[in-house]
Amino acid sequence: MIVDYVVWIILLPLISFTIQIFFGKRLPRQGDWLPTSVMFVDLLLALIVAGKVFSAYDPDFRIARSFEWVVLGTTTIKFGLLIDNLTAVMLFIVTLVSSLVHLFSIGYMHGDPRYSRYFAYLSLFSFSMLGLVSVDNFLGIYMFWELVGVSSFLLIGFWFEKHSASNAAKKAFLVNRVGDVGMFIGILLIFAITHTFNFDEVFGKIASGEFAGALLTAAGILIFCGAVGKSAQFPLHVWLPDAMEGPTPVSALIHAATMVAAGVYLVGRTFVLYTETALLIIAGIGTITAFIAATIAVVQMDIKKVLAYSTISQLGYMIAALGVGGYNAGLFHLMTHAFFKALLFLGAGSVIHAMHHEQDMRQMGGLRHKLPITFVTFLIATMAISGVPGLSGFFSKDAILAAALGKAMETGTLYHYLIFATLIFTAGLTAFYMFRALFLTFYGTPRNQEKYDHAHESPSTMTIPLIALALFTVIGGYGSWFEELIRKPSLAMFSTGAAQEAAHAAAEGAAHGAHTIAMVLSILFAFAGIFIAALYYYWNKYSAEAVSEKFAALYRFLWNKWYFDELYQATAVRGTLLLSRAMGWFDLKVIDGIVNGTARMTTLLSFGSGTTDNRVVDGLVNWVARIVGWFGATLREIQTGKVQAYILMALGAFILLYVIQLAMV
Amino acid sequence: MIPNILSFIVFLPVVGMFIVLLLPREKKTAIKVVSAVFTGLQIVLAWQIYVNFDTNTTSMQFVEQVKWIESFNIWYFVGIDGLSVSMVLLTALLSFIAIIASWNIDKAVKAYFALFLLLDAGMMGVFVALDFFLFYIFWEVMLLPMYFLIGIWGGPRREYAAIKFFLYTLLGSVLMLLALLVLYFNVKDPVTGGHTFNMLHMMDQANHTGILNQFNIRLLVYAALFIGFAIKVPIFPFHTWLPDAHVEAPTPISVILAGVLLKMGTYGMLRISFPILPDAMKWEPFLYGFVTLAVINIVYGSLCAMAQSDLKKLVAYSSIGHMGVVLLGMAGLTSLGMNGAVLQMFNHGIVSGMLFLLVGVIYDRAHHREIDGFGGLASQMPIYTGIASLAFFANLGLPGLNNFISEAFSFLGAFGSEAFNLKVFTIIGTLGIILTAGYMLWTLQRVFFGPLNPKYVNMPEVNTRELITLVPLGVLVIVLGVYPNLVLNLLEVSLNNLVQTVLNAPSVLLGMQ
Amino acid sequence: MEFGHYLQINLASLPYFIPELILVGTLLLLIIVDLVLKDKPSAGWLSLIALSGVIIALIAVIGQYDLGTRSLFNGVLVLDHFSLFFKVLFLAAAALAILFTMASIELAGRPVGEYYTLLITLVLGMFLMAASTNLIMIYISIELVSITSFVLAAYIKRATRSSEAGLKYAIYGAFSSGLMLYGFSWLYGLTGTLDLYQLARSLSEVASQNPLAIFLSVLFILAGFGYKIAAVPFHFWAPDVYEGAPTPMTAFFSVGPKAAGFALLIRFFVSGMAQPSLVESSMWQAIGDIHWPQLLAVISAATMTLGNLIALVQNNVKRLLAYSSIAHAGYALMGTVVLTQEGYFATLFYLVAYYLMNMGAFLVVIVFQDLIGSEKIDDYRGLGYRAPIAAIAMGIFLFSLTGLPPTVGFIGKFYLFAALIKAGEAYYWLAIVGVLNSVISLYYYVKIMKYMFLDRPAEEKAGALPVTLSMNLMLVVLMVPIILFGLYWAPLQEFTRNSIQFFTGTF
Amino acid sequence: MMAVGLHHFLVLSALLFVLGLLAVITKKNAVTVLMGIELILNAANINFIAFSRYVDTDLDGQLFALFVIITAAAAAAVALAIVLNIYKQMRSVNLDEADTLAG
Repeated sequence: MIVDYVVWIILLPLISFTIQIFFGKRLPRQGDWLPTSVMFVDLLLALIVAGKVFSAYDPDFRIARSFEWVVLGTTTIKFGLLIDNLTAVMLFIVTLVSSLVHLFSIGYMHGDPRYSRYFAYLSLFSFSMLGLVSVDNFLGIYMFWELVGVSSFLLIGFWFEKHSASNAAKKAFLVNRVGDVGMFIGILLIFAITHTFNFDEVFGKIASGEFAGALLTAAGILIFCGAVGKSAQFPLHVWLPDAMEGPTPVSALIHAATMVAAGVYLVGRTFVLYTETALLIIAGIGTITAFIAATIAVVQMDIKKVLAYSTISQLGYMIAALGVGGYNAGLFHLMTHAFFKALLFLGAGSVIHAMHHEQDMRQMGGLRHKLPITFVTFLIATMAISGVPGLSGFFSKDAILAAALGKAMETGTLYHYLIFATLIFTAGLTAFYMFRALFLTFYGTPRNQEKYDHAHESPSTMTIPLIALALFTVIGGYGSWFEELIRKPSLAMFSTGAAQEAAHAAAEGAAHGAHTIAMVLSILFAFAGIFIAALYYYWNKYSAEAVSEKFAALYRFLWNKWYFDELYQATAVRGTLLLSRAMGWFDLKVIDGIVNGTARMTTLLSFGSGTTDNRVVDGLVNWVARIVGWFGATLREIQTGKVQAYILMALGAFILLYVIQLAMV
Repeated sequence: MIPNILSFIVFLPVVGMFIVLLLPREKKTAIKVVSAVFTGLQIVLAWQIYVNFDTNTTSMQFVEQVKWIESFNIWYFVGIDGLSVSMVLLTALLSFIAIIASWNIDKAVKAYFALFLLLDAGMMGVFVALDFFLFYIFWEVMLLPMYFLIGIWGGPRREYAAIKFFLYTLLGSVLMLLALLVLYFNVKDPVTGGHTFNMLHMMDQANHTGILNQFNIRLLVYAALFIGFAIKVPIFPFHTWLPDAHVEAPTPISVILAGVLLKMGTYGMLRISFPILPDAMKWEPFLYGFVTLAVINIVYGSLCAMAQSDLKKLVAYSSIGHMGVVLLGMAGLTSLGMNGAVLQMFNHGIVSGMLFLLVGVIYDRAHHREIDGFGGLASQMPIYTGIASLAFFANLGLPGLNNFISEAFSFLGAFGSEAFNLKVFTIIGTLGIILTAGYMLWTLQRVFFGPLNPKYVNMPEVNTRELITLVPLGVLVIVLGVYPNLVLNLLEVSLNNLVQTVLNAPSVLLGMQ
Repeated sequence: MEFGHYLQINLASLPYFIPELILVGTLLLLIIVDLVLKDKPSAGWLSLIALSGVIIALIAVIGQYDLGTRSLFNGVLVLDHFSLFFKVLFLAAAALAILFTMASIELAGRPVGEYYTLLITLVLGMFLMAASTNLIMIYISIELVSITSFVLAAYIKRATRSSEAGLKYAIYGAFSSGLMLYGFSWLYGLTGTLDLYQLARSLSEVASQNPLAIFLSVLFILAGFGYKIAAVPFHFWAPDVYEGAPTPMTAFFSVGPKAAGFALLIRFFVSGMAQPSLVESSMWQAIGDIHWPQLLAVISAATMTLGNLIALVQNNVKRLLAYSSIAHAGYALMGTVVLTQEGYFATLFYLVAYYLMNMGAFLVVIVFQDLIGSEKIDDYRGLGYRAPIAAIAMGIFLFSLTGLPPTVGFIGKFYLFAALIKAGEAYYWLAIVGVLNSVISLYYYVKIMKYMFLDRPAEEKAGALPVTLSMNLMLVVLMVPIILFGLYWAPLQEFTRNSIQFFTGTF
Repeated sequence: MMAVGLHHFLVLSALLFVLGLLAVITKKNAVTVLMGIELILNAANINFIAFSRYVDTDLDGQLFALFVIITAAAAAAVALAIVLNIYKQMRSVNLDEADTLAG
């Protein structure tokens, strides 16, 4: 029953994609209503599913259903759905944000030449994302994983006429592929050991101890590689800022709320896979990401870039949370972040729309009068992300910090304290740069009067989603249902023996003790951040320019995003291209050269002279053919036409044959 | 069910060839129609075979066996199992599509189609022959038409490419001839006690006599066969004929080359080398050498592809990479890997065929294939771009499209091999996944994205004939991506049997070295 | 023994000598008719007489198949299936040579009476070569063939290249037979006999004492045989003579005397220098410590390699085919080194295949020579479009020469390699040399194809060439069996297998 | 006085053979070369007759020698005819000049 609903939730967007891609242009209004309404139906279905799942109010609620997809000899590959509380939440988040983005896009994308295609791609994405959160096995998640990647590729490069857009699309896909290959190798490893892809079966093998030790750690880290790519974690985070080349609603949906969170979901879904060592690495990566991205966000001038780096930073929080064992906190933050970050992006979209596709905050200012709804909702979201108490972001971020502190207190290692310290400092940074963006955009005096004059509030298709999301941003953090229902999976759940209840309680309990300290510190840092932002950008007490000039080196370093792109360009990209060119050259000149020839034998003979080095290397491969030809030409020379020479040579050969015979005897 | 269906499917094109030869040279359309009809009939027969194929047996089906040359015990012996049936279907499909794609051939039409039909017969014959001698005849018969098809109707450097192809492949096949003779003289026919070319008898290790019981001889024979097949696959460093041949060949011939001919190398290994000389195949220096070459194929082929500026050459090198995956899948001797490898052979046939057709479409319009010479075609030719993207994404292994599943199975099979430790090789091989994505997307971007090149503002969209060739392949790309069982069901039983046979073959001979 | 007894034996042998007598009759008739019809246009009649003589002889030869194996004329000649096989081959080659001559314009307008007389004499000499079992007879038959060949090569008196070919042929030939003769004299001295069978018996006694001396005489003798089959290092005359001689004669030289040389070589070594193997009935082994099979193997490898390598760089089709024919002698030699029934069978089979395809290839050269007046490979450009039937026929001949299925040339090579492989690992190297040579040869054969089909004719000479019906007919007649035997060669195989029955008895 | 034995004949024949060989290789005049070949043939003839006298009991060797003399005459006749023909065309019997066919 629930399964059937989920099947339809997944399939409906696929159907609408198929119709839209082939017939979209011929449908009335280019078919925008079809994917949009399908998404709202999906939202409804997701709500029903959530209702049914949550009404059981069982943390261990689990429906798994699969069929045999491929049977090859002793290998059976099953494919199926796994629905538990986490899936229900994810389905809800995805359908909610997706449907609102669809609605928003009707206004935002109005008049685009490829309007119908846009909606088709959105549907494809929705299908993939919904599939991703529902499948029950590694291979399946990998497949949907790639599919969301390709929809992201298509949408980032939607305005492919712009070089920057198509570059960004390519970059996104390729950087993701790097992570995905790691994940793929992880899957290979898991399958080689457990002979199954199914989550529960794999976890069962872990629980029974069949799959353990270094290999398990390796598998965990490799699978995590996928998350590093998709959730834009250090060092693969570079694609996400560029991905802002896509239409802003897409950024909201894919590159803020849902797809990028897939990595977090993946880690959550496969949490049992990670050994303590693996978790240490995960926590470290998450923390580093959170910090680096926040520092970069501080100096960005493009409103979407600020949001992009903020997204990376927040994703780092989630990953770090999972790494320190704050399972519940990380996923909770995933949900709240989806609401407020989607809201921020859509708000930014509304601003950009109003400013005629101006994204530079230096051209904005004072927009709160022109865009009241956008302003208010944006403010709410900014407060949420900054951790202002009472809003959803506060609760989830607080939980993460508490988990980190709890872990640090539990283990007592410097490493974990460092993580906590970094995270709490980053929280302050977050508040600072978000309010900086808010002040720059909506306060002060208009810095570009002409654009300001033309700006006006967006149509209702765009403001309604803003309001809806703002609502969720406010209320999303209340109630303890999330904490109770999304519980850290324990190995006990998957062991075939009697379930050992409440094994997971210990870690969560430790977090509780740290809660108060974390909360106080978090509020302190948040307000400090807001206050400093206000000093610089609201009250204009100090000049940001002055500071940036004073710390020019640091500023440049941050402005250039820690030079990651340059580093990769110089190493990985340049290196691969060089290698490929070298190989291509090698293939053409050396390997191929043995077989055929252009240069003459003389080149071979003058090898020592060095003057013809190039041509010699050029012909390395051509030698076989050339030598054969050379022999032919040389042997031909002995056919002088003089019959006595023939006789002499025959006699010579004759004697040679006899000498050979003598030698043989 | 048509009796002697395999003979029909092999010799139907020959009949077609004679009809074409009898038609007057000026009746170009009639010649084309006849060719299309005969290859179309071949598809009908292939469909019959598909429908009537028993997927539950490991034995050969549709067998026909007629004595041919008594004294040398040569038989006209044909039959198919799961391995060959997939190739037969692929050949029938691609032949028909290639004929349609040949519609705009205007030079020496009669000769072109006659040669093409002969080539078709040769290809079919290779996949159904169960007598090694017969196999060899068909194998060689393909060379000749291929030489002319590239050499007469090809691009500017066609003569060079054609002779290169010819010499290379002949070199491989003469070595195979020697191996074949060694086998013949050292395998006894269980019925008569004489020598035999019967592949099925050869596969039964109990029939091996004489020097074939010496391990070094077995290695020698295996090596000779390997080179013969490796050139066809092609495996590094025997691959250099391929870029030239592909680039110079006319579009339909490139389709056939990449789609069918390359598969013959791996088919030969699976049909002949592996089951007949399993212990040589499993001999570690050979096996690890084999896998090393497979990985080199993947990485090297992909890197070379990335370096190309000619679109067709890029696709050609991409084939080298993808065939590397097939080899990797085969090497692990797992049913997953083996099925993945053969499915990959089938899938690669479809995708590479599609890619070559796509290259042909713009080449026909722009008369060049420089990747950087296009740009922004997406806004001018949306349908073409859509189909091209489908093919490109299939080629880079996007889930939901056919190549993904076969590549994944190949990697899984190799990685999970229990007979050998191929983990490191597989991991290096997965680099190919990134590289392929790299060059495919880069190409996609350079050809289709960005502002439209003003030279091509009037570039016409794909026409109906081109769609007829592209759409069936595109549909298969999606259908097999979602439901690979359509092909896997055919393969499975036979291939599992093959894996078991090779795995369980005694390795006692290893000691005799 | 008295004279009468010998006469009796000789007279009794005559009924078994009918084909030879028919040839003698034909050549006498030719001389007479030539004299009678002097100064009248007589070419047609003479050709007809020569052709009918050959055909009648052929019928007579075929009739001899039932006569069984016997020794003739006091043991200087034998009648066995082995010799009959070659006689059929010679007559078939001669018939084609006559037809080629009739169709070609190269020899048109010249007195053909002597020409045919010489040709028939040549055939007679080859008959004797194939049947000799005595060193004297071997020498005489070789000389008979050689001397007539010299004249035929130099037949076009006014053409320098024809005369030059004749001169070189004569000097090289006389020199080679001198060496051979010197070898014969030593062999005679070492064994005290001139009869091949007694030679074998005697050799088994003296071989161990004087292996090097015997080997030296074998080498000398090989100079004579090698010169006939144009094997390296005794091949030097061949390209020049082949190129210089009238093309129909070149076609004939490259097949007829070469086959005769093989007949002689096989009979000499099998009957005179080998004995049946004790291990297996279908095998022989070399007598004593004389490594002549190894020697033949080296010569075989060298011959095909050198022939192919030089052919690679030729631009004259006739000369190219000359080198190719050297290479083919090397292939055919492969069958003789393993000393097995299969080996000799393969050589014989290959000679038949070679006869068909080489004659065919030369016929095309004749056709084009007549029509475009050139043998240069450059001038073959686009001929595939100007004379499609001839060009396609050429294609088939050349592919058959390369050894690609489905042609009889492939089957021939297949049997050769099969013989080597069956004989064991010791000969694998030769098989590998052989297959690599096939690959090399492909290059130059295909080069001709390339010029004919891949290149377009130059604008000014794009018109269709008027190939005569008779030429086309002959091409088809040669082309069809090449394909047919390539697909179903069982009859040819039976015929050949039946011919490996040597006269092995003594008298 | 030393008795004349087989080996004397053999040495004589070997000398003749070598002389013939040298003539064939070094002389430029076609006629001289043909004469060299005759020397080789006669070297063989001496062998035959000597062996016939000292080794074999019957006359086979002498018979052979007779045949050789006859065929050698024929061969020489034909060769000289060709030389004559060449002389007519080239006004020379120098073998080195007859090299248009080469390569």
